[in-house]
Amino acid sequence: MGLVEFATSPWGQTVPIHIAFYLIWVAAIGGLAFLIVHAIYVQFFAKKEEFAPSAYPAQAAANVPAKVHRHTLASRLFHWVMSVAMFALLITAFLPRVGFPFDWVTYHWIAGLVLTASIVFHIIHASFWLDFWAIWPDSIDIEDAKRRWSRATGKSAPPPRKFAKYPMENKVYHLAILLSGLSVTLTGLFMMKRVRTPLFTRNPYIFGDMTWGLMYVLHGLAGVGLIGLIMAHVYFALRPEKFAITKSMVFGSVDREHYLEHHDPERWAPTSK
Amino acid sequence: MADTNKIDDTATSLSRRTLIKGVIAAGAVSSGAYLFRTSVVRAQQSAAGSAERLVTLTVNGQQRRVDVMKQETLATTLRYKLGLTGTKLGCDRSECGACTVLVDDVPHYSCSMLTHTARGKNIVTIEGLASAEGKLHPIQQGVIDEQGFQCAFCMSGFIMATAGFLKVNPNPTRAELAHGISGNLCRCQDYDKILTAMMRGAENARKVS
Amino acid sequence: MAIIRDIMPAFELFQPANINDAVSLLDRHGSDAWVLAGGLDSFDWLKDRIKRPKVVVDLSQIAELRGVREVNGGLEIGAMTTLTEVVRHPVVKEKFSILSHGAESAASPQIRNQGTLGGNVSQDARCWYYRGGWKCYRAGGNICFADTPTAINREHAILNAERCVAVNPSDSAPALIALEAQMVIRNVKGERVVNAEDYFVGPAIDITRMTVLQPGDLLTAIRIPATWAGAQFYFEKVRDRQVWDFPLMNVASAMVVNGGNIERIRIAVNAAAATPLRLTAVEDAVRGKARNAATGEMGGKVAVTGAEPLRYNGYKIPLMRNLVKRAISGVEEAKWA
Amino acid sequence: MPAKISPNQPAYRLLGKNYETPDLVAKVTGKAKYAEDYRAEGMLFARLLLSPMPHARVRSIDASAALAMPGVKAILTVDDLPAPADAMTDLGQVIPANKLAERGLTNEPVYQGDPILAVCAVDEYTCAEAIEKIRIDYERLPHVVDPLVTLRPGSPNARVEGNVWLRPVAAPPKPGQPPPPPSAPQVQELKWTDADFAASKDGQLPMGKATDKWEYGDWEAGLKNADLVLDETFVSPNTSHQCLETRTAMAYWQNGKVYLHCSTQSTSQTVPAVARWLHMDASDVIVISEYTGGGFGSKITSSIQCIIPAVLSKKVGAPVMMRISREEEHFIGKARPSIHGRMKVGFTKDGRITAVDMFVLCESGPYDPQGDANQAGRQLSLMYQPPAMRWQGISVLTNTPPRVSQSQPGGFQGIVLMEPILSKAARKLGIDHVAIHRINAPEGKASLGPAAGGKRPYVTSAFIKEALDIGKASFHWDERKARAKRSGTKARGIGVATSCFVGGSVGFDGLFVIKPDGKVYVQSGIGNLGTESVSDCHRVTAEVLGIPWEKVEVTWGHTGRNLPWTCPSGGSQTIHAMTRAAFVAAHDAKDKLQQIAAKDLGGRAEDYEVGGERVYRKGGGGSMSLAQAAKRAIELGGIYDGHEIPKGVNKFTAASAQNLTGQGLLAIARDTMPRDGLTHSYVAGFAEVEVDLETGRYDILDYLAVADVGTVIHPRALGGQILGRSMLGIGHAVGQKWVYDQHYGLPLAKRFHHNKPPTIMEAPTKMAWEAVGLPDPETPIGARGIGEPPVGAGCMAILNALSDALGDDVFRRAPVLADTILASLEAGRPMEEGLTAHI
Repeated sequence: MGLVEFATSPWGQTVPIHIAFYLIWVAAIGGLAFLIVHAIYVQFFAKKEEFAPSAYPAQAAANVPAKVHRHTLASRLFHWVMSVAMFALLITAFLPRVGFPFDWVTYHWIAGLVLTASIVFHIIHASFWLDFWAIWPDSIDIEDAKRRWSRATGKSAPPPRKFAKYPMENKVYHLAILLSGLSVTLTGLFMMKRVRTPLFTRNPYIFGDMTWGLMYVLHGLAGVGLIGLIMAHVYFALRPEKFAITKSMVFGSVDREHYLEHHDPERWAPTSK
Repeated sequence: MADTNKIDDTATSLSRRTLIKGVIAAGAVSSGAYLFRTSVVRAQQSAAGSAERLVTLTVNGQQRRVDVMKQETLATTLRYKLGLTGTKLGCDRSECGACTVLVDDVPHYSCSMLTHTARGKNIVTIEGLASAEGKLHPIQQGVIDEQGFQCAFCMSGFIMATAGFLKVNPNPTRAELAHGISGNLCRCQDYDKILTAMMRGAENARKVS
Repeated sequence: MAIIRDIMPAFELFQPANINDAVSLLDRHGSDAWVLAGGLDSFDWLKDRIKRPKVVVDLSQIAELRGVREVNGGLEIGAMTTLTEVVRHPVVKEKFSILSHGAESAASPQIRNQGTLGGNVSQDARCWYYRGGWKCYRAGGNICFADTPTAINREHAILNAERCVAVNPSDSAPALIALEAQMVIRNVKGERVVNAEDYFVGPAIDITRMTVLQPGDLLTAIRIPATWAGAQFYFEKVRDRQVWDFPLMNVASAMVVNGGNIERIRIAVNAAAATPLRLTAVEDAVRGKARNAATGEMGGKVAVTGAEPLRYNGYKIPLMRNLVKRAISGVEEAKWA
Repeated sequence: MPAKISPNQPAYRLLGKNYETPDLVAKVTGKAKYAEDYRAEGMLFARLLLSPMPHARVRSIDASAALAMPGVKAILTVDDLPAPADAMTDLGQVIPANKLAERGLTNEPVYQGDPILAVCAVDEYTCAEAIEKIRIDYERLPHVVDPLVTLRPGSPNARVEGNVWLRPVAAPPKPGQPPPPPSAPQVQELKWTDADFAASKDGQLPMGKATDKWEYGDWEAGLKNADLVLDETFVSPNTSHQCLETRTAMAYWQNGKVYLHCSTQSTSQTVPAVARWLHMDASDVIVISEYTGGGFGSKITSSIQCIIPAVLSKKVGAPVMMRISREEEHFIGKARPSIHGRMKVGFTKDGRITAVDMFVLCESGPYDPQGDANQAGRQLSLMYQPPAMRWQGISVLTNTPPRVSQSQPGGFQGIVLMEPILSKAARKLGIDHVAIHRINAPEGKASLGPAAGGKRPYVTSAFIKEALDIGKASFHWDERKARAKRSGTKARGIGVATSCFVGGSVGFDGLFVIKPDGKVYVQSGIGNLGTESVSDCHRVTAEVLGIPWEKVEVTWGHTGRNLPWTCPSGGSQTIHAMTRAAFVAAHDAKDKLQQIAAKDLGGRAEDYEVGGERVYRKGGGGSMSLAQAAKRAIELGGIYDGHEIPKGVNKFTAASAQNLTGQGLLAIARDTMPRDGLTHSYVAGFAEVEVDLETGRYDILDYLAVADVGTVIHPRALGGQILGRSMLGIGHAVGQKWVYDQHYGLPLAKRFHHNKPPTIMEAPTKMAWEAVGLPDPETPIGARGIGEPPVGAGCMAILNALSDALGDDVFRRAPVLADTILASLEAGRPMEEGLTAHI
């Protein structure tokens, strides 16, 4: 059983056409397994998180506002628009494949366009209005990740430092979603040339059979990848210890306590707005 | 002559009578046994409850026992196993009618019927129309009377289709008969003369009965 | 793998003698099984070696699938009843003549002698890309070759196309829809009945199937209620060759006219979309109106609302408009001196 | 209207009368054997592996898995086939082989379906399984399936060598020498300019550089001085021959000879063709083809793939049957080339053509240049007698199946291009359609084509004006014309078209033996493809000898059975060429009978007459029966029983005659009778159609063909030819076509219901034929061939009737189907794509 399904092109050549659809189940089951394993680990095996003391003066902590601003309204709107689009895309993409047929194509490409638009907005917004680099792992993150790993596996290592604005997991997740999201939207945009939309003339011949095949495979792999990623994301969003962050995605800020416990004001200056 | 022992050949096409004699002899010795020898596909295993390999067919009034593959069409069996090459394969896709035979008096494209499906049914081919003494069927006589057909590759199909149609409508108009035999293609496009010959055949048949 | 055609690949053949055996065979073999009715659609797929079922279930020996029975003023037609038997059946001719006309317009005499009503309504699309073995959406691929800038698509859909632009080619289907027929489907779990217009599945819902039949399902009979018995009927098929050709379009209508007004009407066309279309908008628009040319014209215009032509099938719009018009108000016959 | 022969025809005892042909009973009883009906002990089967790509190069073939299968005997590729061979003319001149020609199999497939290899196995099921195990590595090459696309700047070429055919002009003949043979055709690249394409608007064919041209008269002045000039583009379709019998062949070897059972139009002529393909001596090739299921020009000498089972049979040492499926037939079964034509035609106001400027683009497929473009011009110049004309042509290669002549090759397309213009001119000038055809019709020794050697060639005769007059009366043209054209949703129209083509060749041999049983044993090298000329021509033998037909036995269909050198059964040569051969052989017999009678009964040979199965002294006296004369011939030997073979006959005939020596009186002669002019035949077609304006569907209500074919030999067979070939033409009008996907260069229409050959339901409700019956003055029996001209007449009578019903500008290509009519009526202008190929 391969990862990719092949077909014979009109010229008799073997070309990939899409991923093997059992990968949908692989992703879903894999995602689920991860959640279960992670939940058990956290519940029974994980040690209490310990951070290296911050250089941030203690008295300054008093100046930290009760609500530390984390996400602008624009960012939050973007996030929720994107998430709605993403769910719509996953549902329209995969439900018909697993036994719930319905008229999905139009919803799928419209959702795809919404997602694309939101991503374009996000890139521009993040580049010019936000701290663009805040979401990218830096050297400290990598160093701390090594420390955490060592400590978790019982080796001795100094405790990791508190986070900047985004915890390491958050940054890695963003990176993963960025890669899969860009893959799926870029390929998806080209694929819109293959279906009937009011936007442009249908023309599947802008690429050759092989290029298209690879594009479909990439779209599919990124798509099933997103199943797992979204499952993990929802899971973490609902975990009690991360709930503060989830709330911040709704209300825009985190509580002072949460902020002080997890974040290093040296790395993320607190503001109320 | 150089090739006498190699092929069960037709007669030298001298006179009509010697021709018939020669060709009948040729048809009689045709055996398909050697045409389907052991091969990978032949060795297919049969699942329990599936169709038997050996079937009995009633062809032109005779019981014929044949070893048949699952995917074998009636046309193949007739032509290659029973030596009845008067049934022609023009397209093998139920489009041209050259393979038309009567199955329980109804015209069918024998290229598009599994031999297994025809078990127990009464099959008549062009070879079965004339009487045992060689007296032509009225439709065959109609063709002789009108010099119907050009290359005649489609002829046996047309005659069988007409024979079947006349059993339902023995006294058709020209338009009705055309409609009745419209499942047969003639690439010489000799339709006008064919229809005339078939109408003549219908008339001959009415005189006989 | 090099391609070779015109030799059927090997398969296992079952010839069940009754419906129960057939249904349990289909259940046992699931999607490996191929249902063989008259075979005239099937053999193309098999001879082209495009479809390679492991198991073929030949229904030809099942007597209970065959024949026309009168039931409560209507008919129950076994799915394996041949088109010729349908065409010639006196009650069909007398009370439901559009079905007779529709069935008679299909294919050729020999095909009608073998092809079945069940097979005719369940047949696969005839898009030449799809049937040519091109791996399109309908074949499980991810492209419609018939809707590209260079595609030749004069026979394709003008309505309800969704990625795939193939049409349903059945000639009996619109007649059955107009007659409010119901399809009886059996599987090992039991029997279910669906309305004729719901029997067909468009590409938006399932791009690889033409009907609601799933692996394991068997269409056993087609029921025609007494509702439209003896109504005014119209059937017309337009095709390139007057025999052995699929419809460029066909239309069927059943109508009850009272005092010159259309009291009840059902109208359906085929070869306009991937499924036979019941034209409810037209029915609604003309119901209660006088049956005349103006109503016919109006109905025709309603019918083609939303039609989207491809490069080569623009003619289907006037064709559909005119056929629907005729199905409502009839043809103005020529009177040559 | 019953078929009839005009009383013009002189009365004969046998000619012009119906009779039962000797092949008929075998046909009706199913005993007639076509190539696929033969079985040989130990026979193996072969199937072809076809190219999936429109143009590619085979890098490698891995057949190991296939060859390892039990039951697989051999695989044949082009490397196992002989190279293309030069041909030799009767004069001994070498015609160099077209090195790009079809070889049967190939490593550079040039169209989808081009056979790459053949697999031989114990049965076809095994062949199929084996083929699926073969892996071929292809290098895809650029392809093009539209002849106009390949002429655009920067577009792909169908062959690596280029996209158009050129035939280098041969050096002029030296004084006293015969003209040199044609040089081998060559492929070159030719692209038109963007300006050429831009210059043509509104569906008109661009006129870029042509590769070939001829002219006569001052055509420019003719156009300038015309009262009406029409400039029209029309496209004729590519149409597969689609013989009902595919070109299946079976072969085996014995004593160094190959026995080939194949489907061929010609019997004797197939021998040298096969010998050339196999690089063998013709005496080692035996062709068996007693019955052929249609040819229409695609099987004139069978086709080259018939050598595949022959070569395979040699390789495996067993008989090999290669069955050709319908889909394979679509690929290798040949087709008529389409022609895109643009014509400027000038008319005087009374309808006489002043000049024609003709530009034709012929889509020749991937292998051979086709003569259709040139023949279209020549036949047009004959049929409509323009006093001045320029013809320009170009033969373009595309990656579509190979083309070959089809009934009325080129002539058909010429008629198709010209008739709509004539029809339009008649409407514009207010002239009756029959009248405008008559005004421009040829008469007597009418000229055709450009001058050769300072003088334009001319025909033997033409009675098309008489045909038009007969048809006009029989069809009740004027009455129909006066009728209403519209009623309800229907429109009716009437149309007439004239058509012509080559109708005979000369120079072949007759051979028969009068045996001591008093019967005449005729050896016929004519193919039996359904025209019945295989026996019809020999009616002349019986006629001349004055014997009843029942005393004639015809041997045909097997070149091992001593057949004479015979014309190819193609191009409607046969009835002309072989009645002449029969005539000279009968006269040879007559001479010999007279000489024998004189020897035995005294007096001079010329005192004797032959008739009533006897040779008798004129004015009474001694006589002897043919049986007695035959016995005497054997006793006399020498020239009488074939011990001496005359020098003039073809060596093929001589070899056959030697095997017949001593069996009776041997009649043998070559046709060396004079002929002044080129033999052509003519047909006038009349049609009435009824169109449903709401669906675009139309019916042909009535069709009449009036043929000028000289003397009628066998009325029913002639009727079959006239109406059968008319229907072939009607097929071009009402449905036949190819469909190609241009992106992939692959055919979509490979099935009958796609290509739409007409069914019996497309046939006109009423059909009839008549013959003018005036003998051709340049041949003793007066008979000309008829297989070709009905095609153009049938097609264009229908389309002209359609224009009459619907007006101009509804269609501009053939075929015309409901979609074209409906879309154009809806839009009020021609809506189909005029120039795109294969839609």
